[in-house]
Amino acid sequence: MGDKILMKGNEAVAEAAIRAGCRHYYAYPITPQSELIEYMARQMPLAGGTFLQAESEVAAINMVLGAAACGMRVMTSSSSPGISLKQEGISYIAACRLPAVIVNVQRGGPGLGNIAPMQADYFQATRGGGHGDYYTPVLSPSSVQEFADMAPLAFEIAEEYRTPVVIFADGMLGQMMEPVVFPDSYAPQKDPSAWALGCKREGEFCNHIINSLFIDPAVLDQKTRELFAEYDRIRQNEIRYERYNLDEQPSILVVSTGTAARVVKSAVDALAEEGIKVGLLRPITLWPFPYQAVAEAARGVKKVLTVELNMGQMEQDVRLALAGSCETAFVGKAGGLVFTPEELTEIIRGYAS
Amino acid sequence: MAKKTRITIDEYYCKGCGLCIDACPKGSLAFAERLNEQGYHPVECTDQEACTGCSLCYVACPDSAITIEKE
Amino acid sequence: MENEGSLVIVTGCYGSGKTEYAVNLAAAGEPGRTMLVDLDVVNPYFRSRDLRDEFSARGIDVVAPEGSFSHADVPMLSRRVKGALRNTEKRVIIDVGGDPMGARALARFSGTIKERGYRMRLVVNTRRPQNRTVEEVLDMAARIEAASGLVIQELVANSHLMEETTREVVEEGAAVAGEAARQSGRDFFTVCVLEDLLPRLGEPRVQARIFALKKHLRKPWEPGSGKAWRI
Amino acid sequence: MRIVAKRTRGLTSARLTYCPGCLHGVAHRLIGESMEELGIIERAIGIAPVGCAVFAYNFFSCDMIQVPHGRAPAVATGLRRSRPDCVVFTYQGDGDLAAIGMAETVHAANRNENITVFFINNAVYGMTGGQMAPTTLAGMKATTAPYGRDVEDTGGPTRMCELLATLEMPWFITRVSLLSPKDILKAKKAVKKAFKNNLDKKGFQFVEMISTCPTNWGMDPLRAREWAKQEMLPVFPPGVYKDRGAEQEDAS
Repeated sequence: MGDKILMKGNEAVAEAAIRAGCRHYYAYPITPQSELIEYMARQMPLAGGTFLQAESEVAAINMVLGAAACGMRVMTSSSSPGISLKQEGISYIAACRLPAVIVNVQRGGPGLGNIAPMQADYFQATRGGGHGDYYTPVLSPSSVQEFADMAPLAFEIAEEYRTPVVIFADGMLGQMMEPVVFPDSYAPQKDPSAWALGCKREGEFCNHIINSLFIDPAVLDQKTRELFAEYDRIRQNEIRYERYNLDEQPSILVVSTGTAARVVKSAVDALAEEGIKVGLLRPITLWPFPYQAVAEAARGVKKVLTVELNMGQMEQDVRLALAGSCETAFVGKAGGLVFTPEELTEIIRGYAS
Repeated sequence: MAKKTRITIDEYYCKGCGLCIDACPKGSLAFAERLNEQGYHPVECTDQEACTGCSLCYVACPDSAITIEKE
Repeated sequence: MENEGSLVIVTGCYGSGKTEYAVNLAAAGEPGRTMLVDLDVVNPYFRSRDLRDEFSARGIDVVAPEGSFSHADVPMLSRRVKGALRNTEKRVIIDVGGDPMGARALARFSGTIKERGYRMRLVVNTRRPQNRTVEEVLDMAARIEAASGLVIQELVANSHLMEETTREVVEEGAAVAGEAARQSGRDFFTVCVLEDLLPRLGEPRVQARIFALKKHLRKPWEPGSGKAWRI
Repeated sequence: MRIVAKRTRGLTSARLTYCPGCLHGVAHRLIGESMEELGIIERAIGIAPVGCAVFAYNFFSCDMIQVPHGRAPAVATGLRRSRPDCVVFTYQGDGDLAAIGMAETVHAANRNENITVFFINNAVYGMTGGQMAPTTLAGMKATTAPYGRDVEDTGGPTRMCELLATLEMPWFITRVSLLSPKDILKAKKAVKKAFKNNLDKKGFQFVEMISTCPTNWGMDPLRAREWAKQEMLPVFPPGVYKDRGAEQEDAS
């Protein structure tokens, strides 16, 4: 382990990606993720990698498609409106079965919204995002350290299942500074030479083709089923979540992720001091969603609250998890407003009494 | 004596567009009466003797159906 | 001591803790006679303007883009900046954006600033990348001077890892800042430590006096963040 | 007997899917032959566009990728920066390159990205059934310009070579025609030169090829060629629009 240093989430995830062997990065500036592209602009050439500021998010994601097709560890980043523009390319990358990492440092929406932190892109991120029948694994950090650790993790998942992976952060996680430590070593990249373009191959020449066009409906059906078989494997192996204050039977279960979950933790701690037992289940993978873990954590509680920085999106997954077995309520804020711990403590206390 | 040349038109590829017929300065190519497996009247060489091997038919052919050999 | 100088410019590497230091200087200022000028055009979050309401209630004037524009991500300066710089009735503290990039915003006011006279301080946090060694600190100072057209006279050590700050971190930062000051003939002005941490850290061995910082800019989940955290 | 001309190894054995007389096939052959002659089939990566050439990944025998409409120059950027020793080319039609992909084209050219762009201009959207393209001629009918293109309303035919040649950085910009065997022989030289320049890492190569669309124009292949000679070549004159290699030679 190296020294503990102080970094913004945007910087830390960029540094972690480079340390994890990412040598290709294409992006377009947008607040509040610009420190990420600026960090890459400064550091990627020093690491001997490729940095390019693309002419648009659309171009950036297609440059990622090119690098991913060559089997490179490649990353891009943006914030909500830019991620919308990237969806075309993400759909192609998913369909072509290519590994790539996409960081979304979300801002307020819809439209141009504002630069404040929101979790309003949950539906987009967890339901594929672009056109077609596909998903992408979605990792949701809630600290700078976790944000940084997700860069190598995202590459490993991307390569294991040959899929684009989304890191679902927000402006707060991107902008705030926290101490961060980087591990000394990272998992090596999986050998892509069996499918990647431009690989020198021994023996008889056979060209590699990367394609997502399957005119015959039966073939497309088959290809989609192959994709979904891989999704089953991801569901089996990659579901991640954190249980907080759940060891003793709580009266209220809160499900919350990312920045919102940080405030929830403060409220849970404050309520614990008052003798009110509230547990938090924090999904770390938003797709695949920890349905079973939520259902288990909800056993015996009076109510399940979903706390989000939006008008109620993850709430739908929570209700799917509970399948009507428990009463639920939604607590959210839009506009980029963030709950204060005091405010949230009061709200949760209201449900507990 | 003129050099011997041989022109072969692969019916598998030929779509009978006629661009090679237009390209031939000797007029030695023509549509066949029969249909090929794709449903086109393929082009055939009607006069191998007249062919000089200039390859203009090959140049014009969009389907790379033509092979030209020379002695 | 911290209140020396009628115009204090606070610069430093991005994330060095400039804003927290500038805000603390302002908070320690005389009510009705202190102005805090927010010149940060690079950072979209955690800016001194976020404290405007709290400070104005205490008689400290925060000069920053007004109204809804204070949350904009366009490089916008308050039209009151020039007037504030000329107002010698008040002590003025300027919170500048990080890095040479942030210091560029100073250049357009450098004439007015030089006329009035100023003290420019470089805040050093050796736990930030690109600010870890004496060489890196001096390089940052030179580049900020070049971008702003002004001269840094004083160095402030502010090495920290927020709540995870240890005594070693504070001492390491003070040593680097002190050595950088010595090598460049600048004044090693002060060493900042978060007030809440002082009891735990004991008495760090440093070559300058210690300035206890109150934490004003909190993350939304930190108790007491409610009023301060606006964005 | 020795073979003097035969189907190039740069193309696969697959039958082309284009309509009879469509000059896509000629363009394909020129590219395949040039790859074979330069010995770069094993190190070329081609990009199939959206358009009639969407299946091009089945036709070229090098590595191939099929990409979103208009984005080929951006994907090519990612490819060539990942594989600097490969020769990366895009194959794009007028809708792909000059409409939806205008930004990607202009910026890749401006970066002098080391790629070769083959631009097949037949003044119409072929794949989707004859809609108006940026290169559709004034007055020319298309399914989305049923009364003929009104330039006052929908703009004039976009001249990509002329437009790109205003940029300082791109290396080689040329327009050739595929409308006669003689023109095709000239076009071959341009294709090969563009590939050679890429091998020498000179940067952005742009080869526009004036082509036909007999089916959507409603003409037989021969008449389509004659029509294109009369109507398209005056609007899109063949020639070299930029050649930094020649400029450097002149200067020295």
